[in-house]
Amino acid sequence: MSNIHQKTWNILLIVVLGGLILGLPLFLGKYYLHFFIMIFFFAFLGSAWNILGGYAGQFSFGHAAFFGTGVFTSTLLQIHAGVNPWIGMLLAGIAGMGLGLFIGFLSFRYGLRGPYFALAMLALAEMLKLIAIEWMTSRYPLGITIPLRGDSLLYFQFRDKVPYYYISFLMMAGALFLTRFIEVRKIGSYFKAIRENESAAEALGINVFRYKLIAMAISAFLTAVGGTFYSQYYLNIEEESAFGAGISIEILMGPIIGGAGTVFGPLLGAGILEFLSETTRNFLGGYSGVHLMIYGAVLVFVIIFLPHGIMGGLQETFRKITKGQTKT
Amino acid sequence: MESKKKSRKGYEINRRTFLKMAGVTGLAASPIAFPAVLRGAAPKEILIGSIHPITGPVAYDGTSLDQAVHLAVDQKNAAGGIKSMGGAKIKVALMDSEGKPKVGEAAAEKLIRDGCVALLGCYQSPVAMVTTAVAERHGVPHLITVGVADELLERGFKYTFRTQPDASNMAELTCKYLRQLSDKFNIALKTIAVLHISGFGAVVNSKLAKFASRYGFEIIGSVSYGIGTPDITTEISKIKGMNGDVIVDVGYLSDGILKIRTYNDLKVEPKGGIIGCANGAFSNPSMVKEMGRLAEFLMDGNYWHNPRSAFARSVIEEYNKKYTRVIFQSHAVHAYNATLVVIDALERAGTSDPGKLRDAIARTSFKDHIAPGGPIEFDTTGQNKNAMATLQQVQKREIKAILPDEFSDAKPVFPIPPWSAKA
Amino acid sequence: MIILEVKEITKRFGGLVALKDLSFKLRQGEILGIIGPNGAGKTTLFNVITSFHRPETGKIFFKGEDITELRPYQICRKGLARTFQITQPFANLTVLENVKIGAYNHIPSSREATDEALRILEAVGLIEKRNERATSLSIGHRKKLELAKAMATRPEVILLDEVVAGLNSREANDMIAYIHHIQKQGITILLIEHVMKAIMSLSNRIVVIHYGQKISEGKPEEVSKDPKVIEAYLGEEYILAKHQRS
Amino acid sequence: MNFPGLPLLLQSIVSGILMGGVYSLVAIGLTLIFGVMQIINFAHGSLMMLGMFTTYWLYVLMGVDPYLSLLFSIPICFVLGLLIERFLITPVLDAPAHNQLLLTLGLSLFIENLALFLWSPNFRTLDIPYLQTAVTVGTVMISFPKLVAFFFALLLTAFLYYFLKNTDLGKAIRAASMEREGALTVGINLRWVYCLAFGIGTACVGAAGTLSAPFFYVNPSVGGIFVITAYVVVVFGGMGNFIGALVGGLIIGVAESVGAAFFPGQLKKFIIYFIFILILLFKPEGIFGRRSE
Amino acid sequence: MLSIKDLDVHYDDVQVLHGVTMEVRATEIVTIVGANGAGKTTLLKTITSIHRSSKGQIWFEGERIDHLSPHHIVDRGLIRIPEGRKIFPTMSVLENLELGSYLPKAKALRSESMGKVFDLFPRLRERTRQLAGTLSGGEQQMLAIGRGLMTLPRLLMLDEPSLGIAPLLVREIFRTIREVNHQGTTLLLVEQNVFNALDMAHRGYVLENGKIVLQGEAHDLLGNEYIKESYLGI
Repeated sequence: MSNIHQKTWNILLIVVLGGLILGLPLFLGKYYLHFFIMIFFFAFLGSAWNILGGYAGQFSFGHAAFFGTGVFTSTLLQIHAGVNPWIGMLLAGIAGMGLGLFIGFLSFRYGLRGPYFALAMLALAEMLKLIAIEWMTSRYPLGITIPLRGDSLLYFQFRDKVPYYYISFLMMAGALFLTRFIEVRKIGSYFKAIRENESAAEALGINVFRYKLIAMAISAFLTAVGGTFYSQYYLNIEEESAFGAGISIEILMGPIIGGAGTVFGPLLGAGILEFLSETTRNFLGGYSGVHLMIYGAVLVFVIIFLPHGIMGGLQETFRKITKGQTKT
Repeated sequence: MESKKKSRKGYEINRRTFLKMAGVTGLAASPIAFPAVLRGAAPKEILIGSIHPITGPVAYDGTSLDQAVHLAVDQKNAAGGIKSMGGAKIKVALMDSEGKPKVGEAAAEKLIRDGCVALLGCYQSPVAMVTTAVAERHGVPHLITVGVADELLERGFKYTFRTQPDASNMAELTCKYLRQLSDKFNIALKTIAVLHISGFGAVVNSKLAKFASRYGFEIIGSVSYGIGTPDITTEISKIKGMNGDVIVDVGYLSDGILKIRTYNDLKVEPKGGIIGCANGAFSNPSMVKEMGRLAEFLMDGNYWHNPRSAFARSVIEEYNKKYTRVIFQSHAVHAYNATLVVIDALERAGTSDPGKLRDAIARTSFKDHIAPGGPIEFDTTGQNKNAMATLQQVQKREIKAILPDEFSDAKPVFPIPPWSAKA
Repeated sequence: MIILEVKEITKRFGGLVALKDLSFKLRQGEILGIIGPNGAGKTTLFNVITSFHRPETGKIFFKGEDITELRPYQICRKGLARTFQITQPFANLTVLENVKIGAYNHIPSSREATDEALRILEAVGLIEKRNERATSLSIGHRKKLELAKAMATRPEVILLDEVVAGLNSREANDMIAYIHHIQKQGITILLIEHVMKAIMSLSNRIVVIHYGQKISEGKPEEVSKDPKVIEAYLGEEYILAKHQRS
Repeated sequence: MNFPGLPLLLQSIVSGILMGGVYSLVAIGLTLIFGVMQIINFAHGSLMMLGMFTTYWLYVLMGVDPYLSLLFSIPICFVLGLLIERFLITPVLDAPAHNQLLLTLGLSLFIENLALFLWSPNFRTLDIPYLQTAVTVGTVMISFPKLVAFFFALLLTAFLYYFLKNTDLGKAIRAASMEREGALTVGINLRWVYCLAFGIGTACVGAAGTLSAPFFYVNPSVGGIFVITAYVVVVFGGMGNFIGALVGGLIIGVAESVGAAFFPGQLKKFIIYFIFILILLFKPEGIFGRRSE
Repeated sequence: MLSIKDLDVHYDDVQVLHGVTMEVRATEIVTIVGANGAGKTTLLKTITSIHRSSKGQIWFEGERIDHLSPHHIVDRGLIRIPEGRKIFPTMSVLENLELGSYLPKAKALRSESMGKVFDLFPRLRERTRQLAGTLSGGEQQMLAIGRGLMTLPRLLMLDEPSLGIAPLLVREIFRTIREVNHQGTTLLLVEQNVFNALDMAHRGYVLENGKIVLQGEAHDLLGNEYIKESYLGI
């Protein structure tokens, strides 16, 4: 099989898929647009989590801390200092990264691992939520509203969903690309080495502490950037959907279900979860609680039967098939 | 129906013209037209959406609101549907918001896509912030069933309306009624201590601070607590220690249950009593049912139905006959009223075109509702000008309105008897 | 020239003294074998040299520089690599990726690291397995992988912890040949080994430790005749039995 | 921040201790499960809710006194725990920790919403006059149902302590939590021990539910209120440490309650999380734990 | 008494034992020697059902046992004293021993067995209240053996009992092991200390890379050139 041939196919595939995705808004109603925006958005956040949790193996149960930091940073800068939300987005990322480096420094310096690290992150997000609640009680008891400016690319506000669709798609594509970029390079190999075996990594000359911090910084930066997108999409923020444990869970669920430590796992997971939650809600939402029962049950079964996520399951099957072939 | 279908299609196309792409029209219309055709095949039916949290910690309130929407619609359908539209029946499509803005947005989009001509929701203001924005974008009227945030109506939205009295109204009238009680029973009341939950409680607290002095009160302190706090003894000890003449209490049903028990345990008995303001527990029949003796004589300045209205009483009776899952509570009054407003507007507009429906709602002057006060009329922001809070008191295991006189069905018992005297 | 010096190292675990005042020197280019009965402190010694454990007293010098306080990765960067007795592969990564991680120590580019890793895999005889996951390797292959990873970091000194034990005789012979090959490249080797044949034939010198203390040092043939060593190694009973029999 | 007077301080300490008893009871079940199986059980709160509902329905439908219903809620939750362990946890025992965590999360979502579907979202209470009494000592009020809960918590902890310390089965559980292989070599059936530990852990939280029902409300989503605090307690006392959970519960209860005397609103919880993170960072084995090499 | 036929064991994709066939007769001391990683511990774990075999059979006293659960194996009297002792560190010496007689049959004879154990290891009697984790390595090994004896073993399998123990204590432990054997318990001993083990045993097997490469009477093996060369370098 010639390489050139393969390349042509790849390019063709990308063109077709890209064209399909870029053209999709022409065919979709707003509901489906929202549905896809949520998939892209959570795939983006999932990818951000994936770099730290899936590749570097540091299971964060409190990514809402970074997300909420992003949500609040750009919004408050916009409202109180008139900072443009696009610049705010960058600053939000930096703020998230700063927080990530801070908590990462403490956690990794004192060797928090596994469930302990997960719980520390959970507590961090909860602490930030409480601070937000207390701070907002006297100023914005029911949330902060970003002033409307109509359709404006400059102000990152659109009356229609189509621009959000493209922005979220670009963000996701960027995150997936970044993940792939990292995966095949030294830094990605180092992350995986740390995930698999810290002392062996250290013995091979990897500054484990430093690389964990790098993973944390990238992950926190992206997650906080996602926070700004969230603010600008809803134009209204409050503490629960910024710092709540629900957001932390939603962020990590995609990569876990889809396959942590794989490039497309977060996208696959986000797609499946959004689809599942929308369909169960649409068909069973009228019966109080039934849709979440089913959602919970599906989650339980996926974890029992696909412990490495869907991508992991696919890879395993693929491996078995190819192995079977080489044997015969 | 026919006209509606066309206009919906036309609307979608207009929204997309900015794409400046020829030939898009047919493509864009087809997936949207498909369900519309299906709807067309069904008998005349007007769809309205109900977005409420029917799962999670506030599922109780969400369910009571949704039931009220259903009740109003069922009654109208039983009475022959929308007469001006040839007896068209209305159908309520319920979507769970799970209390999340993200889910609320999806719900609103889906309901509008499915052809809902009006939305009703959402209880939690952050969710309503999002759903009203969706409705505004699509040009579909959105009635707020319950949602206290001022911001909901401060964004210049044309399609958002609220029948419920706002936080200012409830806070001001609570102060006013307190002053009236003080004068009538000749008990000097000067100082107020406020115990409030964060979030909406903080809003009410700030409004109380604004209006207290107008009625001769001084706020000597406030204590706040968080949602889902497992124990509230220290907070209540704190407020007790402030020795105010009156304790004004703001919160939800769940924390209210804990507070009432703790007030009793600590024998908190200020001379002007413990008075709720916009309190989700104090004028809630469910609380009365659950707390029994301890509920007796509790007061609350809150929205409530008009006890003098036979219609209101019959609605409640029917509600409780029909729904045993969650019984009638004050929230349901405004969910019911909001639905009536939509029905009335449909009747007057004679069309389900959302734009025309919106104009009809804006021109509402609706007398046959179940709340106290004058006819429902909206100001330019969409707020019901004539909404008003009343003062309720639990008397003999029933919630009675006691002030103002013209909307009351009992005399106030004041000063509030001590906890030990409750039977 | 002395490339590595272990000077008066003492290491305790709770009440247990794992290493006591241990000193020895490693000369450039040699293979120094460390032997001693199970639990003598050999692996602890490696952990102390590579800073996985901090000694209570004593110092480690590498090329004259005090490296006692450095972190393990810094020691590796200085050119001191190690293998683990219980092999520590990156389980879910392929063999090639495992070795590449070592190669990244001095090669930043992925492509060049791949080339380097493939070269080393070829040399240790794992090239066929390059795309298999490390968990699917047999114990013999795991030992080779362990060595390949360490070699990929381009060390000046390499610490080998029982790389021959557990191999079958053909594999063991290959491994011994490869260790000689490493020495020929100018790399100094510190070797812990259980398989006596291997250590006797490989080592230029041998240090014997017992209960954390050095009890003998010298050429293999000298050491194997040292009564203290025989006693420690074979146990008193054996000596006694031998006496009785003879 | 404002400084409270002495009566307020005393009151907050006492009510903190009482509440702490309940936290301990919730945490003991959690710490047992974690200690033996190294599983973070996020379904713990919803199991507590089931305990509360057991008590509630027994009272409403059959007039069983809430404290008497311990005789039912404990075995019901115990059996439920056994079943959950056997059919849901066993398959993921060797899976990565985060999978176990998400599994219990899915389970809790299922249980909570099943309860919502079956029993509606009403906030229910046990309206029994003797539960509405309080004892006053000086200026300090002691709520009767909380006092009972506190003593039951002590009693159950003592009972469990005795069970684990002095019975063969209890020792087997401890042995399995310390040294799995050692336990296997003396003939301890690990699968059964895991089942049992999960069952006992669930029974504990069921008892906590029953004991909380008299002073709390009963609602499908009520479990979440206690369970995060219970996590703090578990980490505080050292994961797997019984006495740590008891004392940790009391300390956290007091910290929260006294915190409320000093700080407004939600900041009392902030203090708890702050302590939590400090413990995780500097003493992850818990305040009573020994650092192991 | 114990016979193993053509046993294969895999860890994930890796085969650890290849067609191991061996037997232990009543009242014997049999030893398995071999280097680290040769598969000795895996063999013992497979016998006690902690690992499952992928092929082959294990028979104990006329019963096929390779499908039983670990606690059933213990109940049959087939006891393993694991490498690294695996005592319960935060329990007292007494509690450790009590747990040895956890199963009903052993429990019935608890105090009797306890007396025997204390006679064998007087040091343990002095330390009944002490936490096991605070004992010295040798004492811990004694405790592990004592705990194993509490289970009323018919066949006792010891995995590296001399590992990391002071020589004086090693001697004591080996003396005790002999005594246990004299009292009628069959022993299967896994050791790296080849000469000690062969010196004590009746028969021996040499395990290399998961295969039995050599077997025979212990004294014959002791004189075997291959063993001398591979394991001693003399």
